[in-house]
Amino acid sequence: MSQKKESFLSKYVFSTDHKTIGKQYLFFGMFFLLWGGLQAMILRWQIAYPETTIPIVGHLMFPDTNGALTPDTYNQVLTMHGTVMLFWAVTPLLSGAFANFIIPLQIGAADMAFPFVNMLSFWIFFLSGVILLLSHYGPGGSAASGWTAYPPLSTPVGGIPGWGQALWALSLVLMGTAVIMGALNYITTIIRLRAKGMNYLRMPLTVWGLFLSSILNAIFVPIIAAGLIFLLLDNVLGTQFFVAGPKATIAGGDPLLYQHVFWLFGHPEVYILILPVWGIVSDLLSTFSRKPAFGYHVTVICMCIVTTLSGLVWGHHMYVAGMSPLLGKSFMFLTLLISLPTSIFFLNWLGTMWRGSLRFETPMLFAMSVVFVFGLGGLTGLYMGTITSDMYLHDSMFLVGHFHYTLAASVLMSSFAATYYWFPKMFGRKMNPLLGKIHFWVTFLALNYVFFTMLTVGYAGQHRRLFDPSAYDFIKPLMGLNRNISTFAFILGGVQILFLFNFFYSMFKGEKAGRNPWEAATLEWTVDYPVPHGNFSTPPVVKCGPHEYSNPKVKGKDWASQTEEIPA
Amino acid sequence: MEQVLQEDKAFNSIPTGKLGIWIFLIIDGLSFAAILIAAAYLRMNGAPWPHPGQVLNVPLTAFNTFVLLASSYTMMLALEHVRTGQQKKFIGALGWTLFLGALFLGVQSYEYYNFIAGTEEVRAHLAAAGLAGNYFRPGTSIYAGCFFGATGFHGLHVLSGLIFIMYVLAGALKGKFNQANHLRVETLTLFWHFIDLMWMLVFTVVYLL
Amino acid sequence: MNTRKYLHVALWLFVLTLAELFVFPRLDMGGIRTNLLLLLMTTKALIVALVYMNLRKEGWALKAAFFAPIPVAIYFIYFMLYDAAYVWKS
Amino acid sequence: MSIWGLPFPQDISTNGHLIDALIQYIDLVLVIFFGIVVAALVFFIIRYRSRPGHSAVYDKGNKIGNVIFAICMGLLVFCSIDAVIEHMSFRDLKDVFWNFPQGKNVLKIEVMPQQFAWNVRYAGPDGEFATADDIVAPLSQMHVPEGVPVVVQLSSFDVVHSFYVPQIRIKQDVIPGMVTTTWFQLTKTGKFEIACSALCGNGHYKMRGMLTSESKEEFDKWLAEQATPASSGDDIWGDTSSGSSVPKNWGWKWQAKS
Ligand code: HEA
Ligand code: HEA
Ligand code: CUA
Ligand SMILES: [Cu+2]
Repeated sequence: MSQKKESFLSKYVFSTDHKTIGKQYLFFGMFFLLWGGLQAMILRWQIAYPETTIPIVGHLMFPDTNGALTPDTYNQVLTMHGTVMLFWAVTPLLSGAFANFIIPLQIGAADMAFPFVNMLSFWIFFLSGVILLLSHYGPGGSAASGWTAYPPLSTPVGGIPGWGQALWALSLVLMGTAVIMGALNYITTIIRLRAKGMNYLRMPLTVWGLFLSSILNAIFVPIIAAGLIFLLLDNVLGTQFFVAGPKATIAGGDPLLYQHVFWLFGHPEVYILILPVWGIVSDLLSTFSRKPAFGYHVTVICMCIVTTLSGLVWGHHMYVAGMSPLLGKSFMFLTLLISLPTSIFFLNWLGTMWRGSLRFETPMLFAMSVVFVFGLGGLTGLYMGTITSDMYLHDSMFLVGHFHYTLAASVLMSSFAATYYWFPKMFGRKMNPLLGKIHFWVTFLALNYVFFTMLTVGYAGQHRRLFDPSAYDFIKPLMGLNRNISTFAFILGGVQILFLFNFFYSMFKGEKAGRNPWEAATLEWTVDYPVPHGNFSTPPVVKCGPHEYSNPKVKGKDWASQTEEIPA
Repeated sequence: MEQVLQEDKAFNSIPTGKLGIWIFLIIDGLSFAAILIAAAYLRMNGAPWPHPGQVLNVPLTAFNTFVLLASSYTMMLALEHVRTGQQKKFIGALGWTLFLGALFLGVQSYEYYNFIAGTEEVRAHLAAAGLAGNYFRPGTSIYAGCFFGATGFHGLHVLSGLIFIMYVLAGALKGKFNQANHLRVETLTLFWHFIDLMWMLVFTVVYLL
Repeated sequence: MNTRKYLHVALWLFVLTLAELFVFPRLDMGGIRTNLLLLLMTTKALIVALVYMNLRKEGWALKAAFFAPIPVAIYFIYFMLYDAAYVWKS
Repeated sequence: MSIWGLPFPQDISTNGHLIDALIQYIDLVLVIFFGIVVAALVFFIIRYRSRPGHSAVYDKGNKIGNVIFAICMGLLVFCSIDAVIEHMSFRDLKDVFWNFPQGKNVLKIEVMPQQFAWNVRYAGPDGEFATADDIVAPLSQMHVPEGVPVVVQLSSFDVVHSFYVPQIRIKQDVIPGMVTTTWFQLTKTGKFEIACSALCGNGHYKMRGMLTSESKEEFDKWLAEQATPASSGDDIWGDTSSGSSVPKNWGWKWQAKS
């Protein structure tokens, strides 16, 4: 590596070092997580205390209406919460921050295959985020047709004025471009830049998860990009690809086409988010149980099967959109088929902990909680996957509960786990364990109350995206529970401030961590902080699998790094 | 750090740059596929769809197709010449490719102009096809939307291809590429052929079918 | 000599395009016309991919990655059209 | 009560119990399997916590026995959950939900939601829709007789809506440009809410309709009191693009198909 003197700009802003880019993504994602979280709080406030002034932020954000929400601002906040959380919070965290930071380190590469593209990818992502934020201030406010943006509501025919929807589509297309560039980089890097000895079946499961999720990104993001370009044309050039019915002025458009295209992407998208989670959790469980990941090969195969199946089941979001019987049945079959590989590797998670020696460090607590919440979230997927029960539960709060258990619980908890786990490698210090544990317990309990009760009210019939649920008589008895959800949601939101405090406090004042604070076996723990541009001073040669814990042949310690030879 | 790499049989140890562009092309191809499939779907779904020859200028575009095919050939020559170290011929072939690509884009813009401005000829065609209106713009019909969507997306690719050629040409004039070192040229070749390939799909689906 | 080969390929592509243009006005051929055009299109595309882009010399995994999306696309369009045929358009 | 803490809403249809039964079956297997998961977690936390004198067993779990066990568990999940619910669902769809009743005593209704109300239309004496003697109910009012199968065809005027009556356990999306169909038969009389469950704009949250279930006599009496649209000739809602409200003349020829 050339030791050119680097200016501030090229070192911290337009850096091509994957670790710096990873950190940039981390802060970017955290900012949007906060933003999305704040929006969740606003939504919950409105649901609990309809049309009253929102404390603290109300007057700042909604000055025209005395700090209260109105139906149109509610829809805007709702749309932005979904969009921001999925595409600007969780995506940059998982396929941005952790993918960038971890992949080259764990496979023993000096950097990404295309460092420049990597840098470009971040800044395009950044630009898209800025456009999205600015859309709040454009005429008519931000988009307001849900994160799914079903036309014709999301076209000029839908009656929502302003630029919001067009900017929404534009920023998503840009975000898609950035994600594609990232995926391209990760795939090439993993295929071509693995260190000697690191064959595919010695890669840590995190890398597997990120690899598969990048493949899904590469296949399905271009498709939604095409769909969104059409939606954009509908909004700005007056085409009507997705408009039909009496309001259409051009014959031949079809709203269902959009739904097909959206879900063809939308379903893989949720697996794009969960696959890295599965990998991270598998690795963490193994590390902190001091035991090899149970059934590594089977887990890999199951993840591959899920990846394949995920592209074939999009129709389960459209069961009640007038689907033909044959199609409905095939989608139902394929959807339920996914639970087979999922439950097999779920069992492997339990197998990893079985007869282990469990160390309850903060990352482990979060990882174990993912086992809990993903079990519940995945099993509630079965209610949605069956057509007849979906007739009742479609677009209900039960569905909202399902996907918050899988997304907001599983994905978020594992992002926390990953942050606590890799923090020492990123900043050279450990995060405070006591604050971490308090953060964990409050988050875990509040989160379960919030999302479980969403399932409850959904079961009792409440449907989603309601500005004021008490407009319906059959929801009035549920308003008490809705208020409780909100209370716990505020606790949940509040305790994240503790996390933020811990994060920034530990960055400067935390306990200094050594090279390998968790006694983990994968390659990133063989280099000292700060990891230089170029990562490894001598090219690593991999001699064993990623989870050599408690191997009786290794004497003196209960782990062996991947660069160590296991004695015969 | 000089990396010691794990060998990879499945991909023939392809250079990263080439693998990268291939993956990019596959991704890009999926976007094209999505647009074309959407157009096919809308058409079979009953959107009014005149027989292409009635509105679009097929002879002109056929000429354009030949132009693009020829440019693919000159691009291939450029790669061959740089491989055998014939700098002059290499630069010449690259120049030809640039010219042909620009010609293609020019003709395409001419056609766009006619449609959007609604010249006499276009009006006559529209009337003959039984379509209302004096011009042919994206918002005129689903058919027009699909036409502009598909060809516009392709046109953007040609434009970026031209920029890429100019970039490589500038390097070539400085003598950056030689027998041993021409991965950039190879990537460019792949990208340009891909544009040609996609045009074959767009031409058939939009103009001929 | 490689340049020779590429010239041949270019000529073939010209010929195939001419064939397409020849079939194009033959509306009387109906479904055959459509299929013929699609066939010619696929042939041309394959020639470009395999010869010009030199896919035939690449590793099997790349070939697989290139061709795998095609059945998926067919699956997709089949399902969508099946559904479209089912619903009643007003 | 249910495992989720609240019961279903009251069931007023002949078919709702099928859906309830399916959901309750999933509830049951969820309790069992999730119970196993939680029990295992708790057991592991206590039994295998790291402590002096305890160490992990080196077990990669890739012995053939482990693999077979995992696959068996997967199959067990598949057979006890997926196969069963799939079977139940297929059966109910084939026998009931996709098996639209036909014949003389079936009541046919056409519904065209708009932002943010429900337009309801009955065929009138001639039994044909899109004719001059159609009967149009007051905005957002739907009356149906108890004990009579009702087939509803829906098509939207503007954006996607969704027809939802919690007490019947049915949701059916309503999409502009195409017609979707659903059916039910009520067992109780009373007034129930029709909800719109697909986001359709600012008024989505109060896009309420009223479903009145009454005896056949009362229903006939009510129907006779309703006005017919003053229409003549072609009644298909074709050329309404510029208008923002639904014209009096809407409706389509009944789709006999499904
Ligand atoms: C990361 C996110 C994520 C994940 C992983 C999943 C996983 C699954 N989802 Fe979910 N889903 C969403 C996010 C996710 N979903 C979102 C965001 C939506 C809504 C979008 C919107 O409309 O806004 C949605 C909507 C949604 C629908 C549409 C509902 C509707 O609109 O009406 C359906 C329908 O089939 C569905 C099904 C499933 C299924 C079957 C799984 C399966 O993959 C689950 C498989 C898992 C298991 C089966 C559990 C594991 C097994 C066990 C715990 C048992 C093992 C025990 C032992 C072996 C002892 N989901
Ligand atoms: C990864 C995705 C993700 C995540 C993490 C979340 C997190 C949360 N979501 Fe979200 N949600 C979605 C994805 C997500 N959601 C999607 C896709 C939709 C559908 C949108 C649509 O219908 O189109 C949705 C919809 C949705 C609704 C439905 C609204 C409706 O249908 O009417 C609700 C209602 O309660 C809700 C609540 C919450 C809460 C309380 C959290 C909590 O977990 C949030 C916890 C907070 C943080 C993690 C950040 C920390 C915040 C702070 C530090 C600020 C503190 C400020 C104060 C306390 C004032 N969400
Ligand atoms: Cu109509 Cu929601
Ligand atoms: Cu899904």
